[in-house]
Amino acid sequence: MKARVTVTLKTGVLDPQGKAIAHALGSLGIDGVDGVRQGKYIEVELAETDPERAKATLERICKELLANPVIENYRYELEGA
Amino acid sequence: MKARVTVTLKTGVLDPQGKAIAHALGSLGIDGVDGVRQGKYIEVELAETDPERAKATLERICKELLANPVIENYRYELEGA
Amino acid sequence: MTEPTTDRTEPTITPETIAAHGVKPDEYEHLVSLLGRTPNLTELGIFSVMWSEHCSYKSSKVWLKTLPTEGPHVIQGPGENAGVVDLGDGLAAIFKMESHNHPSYIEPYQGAATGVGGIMRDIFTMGARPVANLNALRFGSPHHAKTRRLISGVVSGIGDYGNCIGVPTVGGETNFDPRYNNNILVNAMCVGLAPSDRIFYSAAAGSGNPVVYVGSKTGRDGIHGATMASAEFDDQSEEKRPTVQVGDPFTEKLLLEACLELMQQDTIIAIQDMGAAGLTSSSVEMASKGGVGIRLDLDHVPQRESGMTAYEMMLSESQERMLMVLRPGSEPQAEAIFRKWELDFAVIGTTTETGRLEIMHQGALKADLPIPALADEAPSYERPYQLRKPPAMIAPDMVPARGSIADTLLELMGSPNLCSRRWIWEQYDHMVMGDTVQRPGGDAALIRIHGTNKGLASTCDVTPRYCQADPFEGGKQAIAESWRNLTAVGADPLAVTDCLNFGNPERPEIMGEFVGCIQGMAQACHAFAFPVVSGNVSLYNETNGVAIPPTPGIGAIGLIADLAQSATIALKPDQVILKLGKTRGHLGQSLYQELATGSYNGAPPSVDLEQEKHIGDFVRSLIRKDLCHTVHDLSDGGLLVGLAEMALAGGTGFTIDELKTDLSPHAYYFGEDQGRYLLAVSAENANIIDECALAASIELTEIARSGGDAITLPHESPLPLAALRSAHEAWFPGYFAE
Amino acid sequence: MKAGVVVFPGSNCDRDAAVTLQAVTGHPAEMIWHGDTDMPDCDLIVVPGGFSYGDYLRSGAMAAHSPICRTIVEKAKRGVPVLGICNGFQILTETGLLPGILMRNASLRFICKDVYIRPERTDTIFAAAYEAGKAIRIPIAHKDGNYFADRETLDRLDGDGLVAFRYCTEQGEVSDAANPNGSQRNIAGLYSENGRILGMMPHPERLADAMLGGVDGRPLFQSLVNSIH
Ligand SMILES: Nc1ncnc2c1ncn2[C@@H]1O[C@H](COP(=O)(O)OP(=O)(O)O)[C@@H](O)[C@H]1O
Ligand SMILES: [Mg+2]
Repeated sequence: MKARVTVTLKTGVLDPQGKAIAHALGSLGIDGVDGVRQGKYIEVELAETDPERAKATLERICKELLANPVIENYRYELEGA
Repeated sequence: MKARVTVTLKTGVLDPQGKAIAHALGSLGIDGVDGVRQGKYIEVELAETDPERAKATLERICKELLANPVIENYRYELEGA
Repeated sequence: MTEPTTDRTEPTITPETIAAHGVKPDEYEHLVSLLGRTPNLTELGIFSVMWSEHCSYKSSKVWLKTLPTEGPHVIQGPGENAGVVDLGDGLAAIFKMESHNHPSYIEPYQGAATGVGGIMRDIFTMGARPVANLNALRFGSPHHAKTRRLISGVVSGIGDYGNCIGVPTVGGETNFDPRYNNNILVNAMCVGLAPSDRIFYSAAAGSGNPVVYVGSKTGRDGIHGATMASAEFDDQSEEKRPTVQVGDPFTEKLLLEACLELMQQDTIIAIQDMGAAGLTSSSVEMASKGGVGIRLDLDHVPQRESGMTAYEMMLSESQERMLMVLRPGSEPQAEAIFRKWELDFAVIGTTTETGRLEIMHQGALKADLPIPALADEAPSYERPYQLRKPPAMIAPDMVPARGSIADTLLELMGSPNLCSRRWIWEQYDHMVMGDTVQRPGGDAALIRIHGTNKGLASTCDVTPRYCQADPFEGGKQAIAESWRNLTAVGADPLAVTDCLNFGNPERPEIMGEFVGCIQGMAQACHAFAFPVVSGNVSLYNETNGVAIPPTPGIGAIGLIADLAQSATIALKPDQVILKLGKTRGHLGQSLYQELATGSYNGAPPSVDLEQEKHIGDFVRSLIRKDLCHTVHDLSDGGLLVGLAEMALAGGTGFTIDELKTDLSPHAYYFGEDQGRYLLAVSAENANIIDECALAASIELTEIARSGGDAITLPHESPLPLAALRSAHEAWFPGYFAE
Repeated sequence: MKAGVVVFPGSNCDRDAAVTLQAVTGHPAEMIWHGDTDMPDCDLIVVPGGFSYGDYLRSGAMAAHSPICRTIVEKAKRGVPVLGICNGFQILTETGLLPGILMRNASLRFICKDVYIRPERTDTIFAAAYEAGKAIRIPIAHKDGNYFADRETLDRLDGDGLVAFRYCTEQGEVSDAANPNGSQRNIAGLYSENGRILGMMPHPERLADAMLGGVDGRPLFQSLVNSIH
């Protein structure tokens, strides 16, 4: 099963990357952008076919590695689940 | 309007980050991961309320700044569009 | 016509396929006659890369041969992965410079990063631990729409790769010129150190020896767009395959450590990194140099993607890979090392007695080619060339004076071509490895040879606008400036690597630029006994018929026997500033001329090689005798710019009481006459040096005294160093804040 | 004092650390391979700078999950002094031995230059040889040195005196202008609660040799030698 994980910064955590993108948009002459936040997107291909077990694995993966709970949240979706 | 942009490496392009994540999962004792690909996830808050015009702006943002079409693909969704 | 004996199931070759591979019709005919039959597509692909300009040097070979390449300390000249020179005490320096221009224009971050990765592999493939990286960068006009993104991408690509590996990036050069708008240049240089009795070469030997693949897996990276034109190869994929590779510095770091660990043992017969044209050029070069054949079974190649064809595997430019020929029986111990570093290791073939390259894939013979036809018998051209008539000299007074000298200095020091490069080199870890004695900002970078008190100096130089005006003088000047920069820190210049960037060699005027530069370089190298031991040629740097200025980038290294006897550019208080060498006020092609008139005109300054050597040797002898530890050579911007750079580096101002010259002030201050140095010394040493100079018939003038926190010139209000510093430091940060 | 330097795939200041340790302690440091779970007995564990596992995903994240880190955490909990420099600091936060996280520099760029930091305490095994309140000059070289923790944590760090170093001016003044990477409260280094673990972004091992332009990093190692023997 394929899982799509999105890791985003918690609200309140400063996002220098997002800020830089917003700034660069300004110098590209693109106006009307009120805010930009950057996160990570990770696709994980799991051998598991059972959605429940796949979810359990994903939780572990996200908690232990993909997201740092000090600053980040995560969410994921399982393809076809 | 809020837009969610995902930038991914084109198929076939080496993804050192994904490779390293997959490797780390192995040493975490998480088996059954067949592959990992990492991309970027960007939320853009647009002042624009017209979906068509918002789309046009997003296309520009993606093409000119967020993704390098030589190695990356992008896709986006507009909230409420 | 005989049919191929190899796999016939491959697509047929049409004139279009041939053209798409960049093989000219007469080259194809030649190929067929060498083979005695037509090639199949895989074979054509292999030929096309081996006979490409990049691998075969077909336009430049005849001229490169005219460069001096020998010297008593040269262990290995051109022809190997990198040049090797003896440093004494059982150590050798291995170094080379290479271009990654086109990829860096298309994808600045990855293009530049993989350029750094590639040049480092050239160095450690020979057994050296890389100890210093340098980079020479040419960008278009700062006003060009693309320039900002190109610079930031290139600089972070170079930084991230070198920083991650942990090799300090200690120097380089950066220029702007609108003629690079559509063809930026990214030239990367790497210097490594190896025990002089444990250098590894690429010549394979013997028959039946295992051919081993290590490093990253092979993917469809960088298989050239044009070569993918044949529809048969394009059907499964809707995306056009990217021609730019992604670098993986972490894997390169592992590869570096694993290779150096294996090199402690006696198991490697030959080793060659997979650079451009990956498996093809590495296997052909090893076989060709050793006069043996190679048989590869591609089924054993570690692959990142499924369904790769022989064609794709042979042409893939995936990074961070190496090919080795090992002593039979040593595979298990070698494999253990690569496994320890978590890298792929596979025996993919053997050496043979056939003298042929035989490629097996899925049970079929996909290619069967005579090695000499791919290498030694590749085309070589004596392209027609037209030498440029050098422009006339411009008398100093033909260039207008422009008001206040101090204001002009301020403007020059804050201009893109002379401002501080701190914004760049602070993005490079220039201290890792714990031996950086002189950080960026001086004349040459200086590192300590680990565990000793010896120093290794390195520099990158060329002044493209001089080469454009007069290729011969420009070529000479590039060598002279690198020699001068090494001298200025107190080093004995040892040897040169080059990276020759030019336009389309099929145009006689471009070929003329190439020939002119080479002739100038050769003459200067002879004069200094300064051999060229490695290098790289990058041609076709042009867009819509507009070529870059001729840019023969020179990288050079030198040795300091005792680091106590070295010099920096930093001015200290209460010193007497001496100028060595003749000032004629040469303003043709100068930065001042451009500022004053808006263009570069006339002849560039010429280098009197005999004088240059004489003065340089003299400066070095003073440093050796502890008479002088503050030295700066004069180049871009001339005398006053040189003085200002010393003042900023040392945080100490200076005063010029009167001009000891008949020249008009602007010519005196900003002329770019060659062969000059500034020395700052105690009053006592100034007297000694004065006598020595007299004895050596060297023109020496006491021009200024250091001290205070301003630059004080006759008839000018003092220019505070703080104002100068902010102008000098502001340009890059300001440009990127916009 | 016997020091061990941990070598991860991608560490690159391991040799620099070993050279300085040898120069100060007079004994060669033990190099500890990440794949080995049992570690020789050391009086000090140094987690050096570099790019463990390429710093892919997040700096230090992958290394923190390697087997050797379990051993480091165990030893640290038993009171063995641990010094994490640069990537080592990032790894220590990822293992949870130190709170917070090192985010991308505010400028988004890698920064290699000398900065000034102020030892906030000199009554520790790491800083005893420094002069209280006096700024030291020290190199930084990182892309992810922007210290972040939530306000509660920051207040606790301040309250418990766990901030080891803050970025400051040459005169020792802590200010925004002296903050090279956006770190909260100018934090450049942190102690664990028991004061036996120090994580810091600047590189003391890089400025411990006069030939390289300064020796302000040396007292840190001298302090350790003095207190550990
Ligand atoms: N791209 C770069 N990377 C690193 N250092 C650079 C780069 N460009 C310039 N520098 C450094 O800036 C200083 C000034 O460069 P340059 O003006 O070209 O020196 P010179 O005229 O003495 O050859 C040198 O120390 C050089 O190494
Ligand atoms: Mg110079």
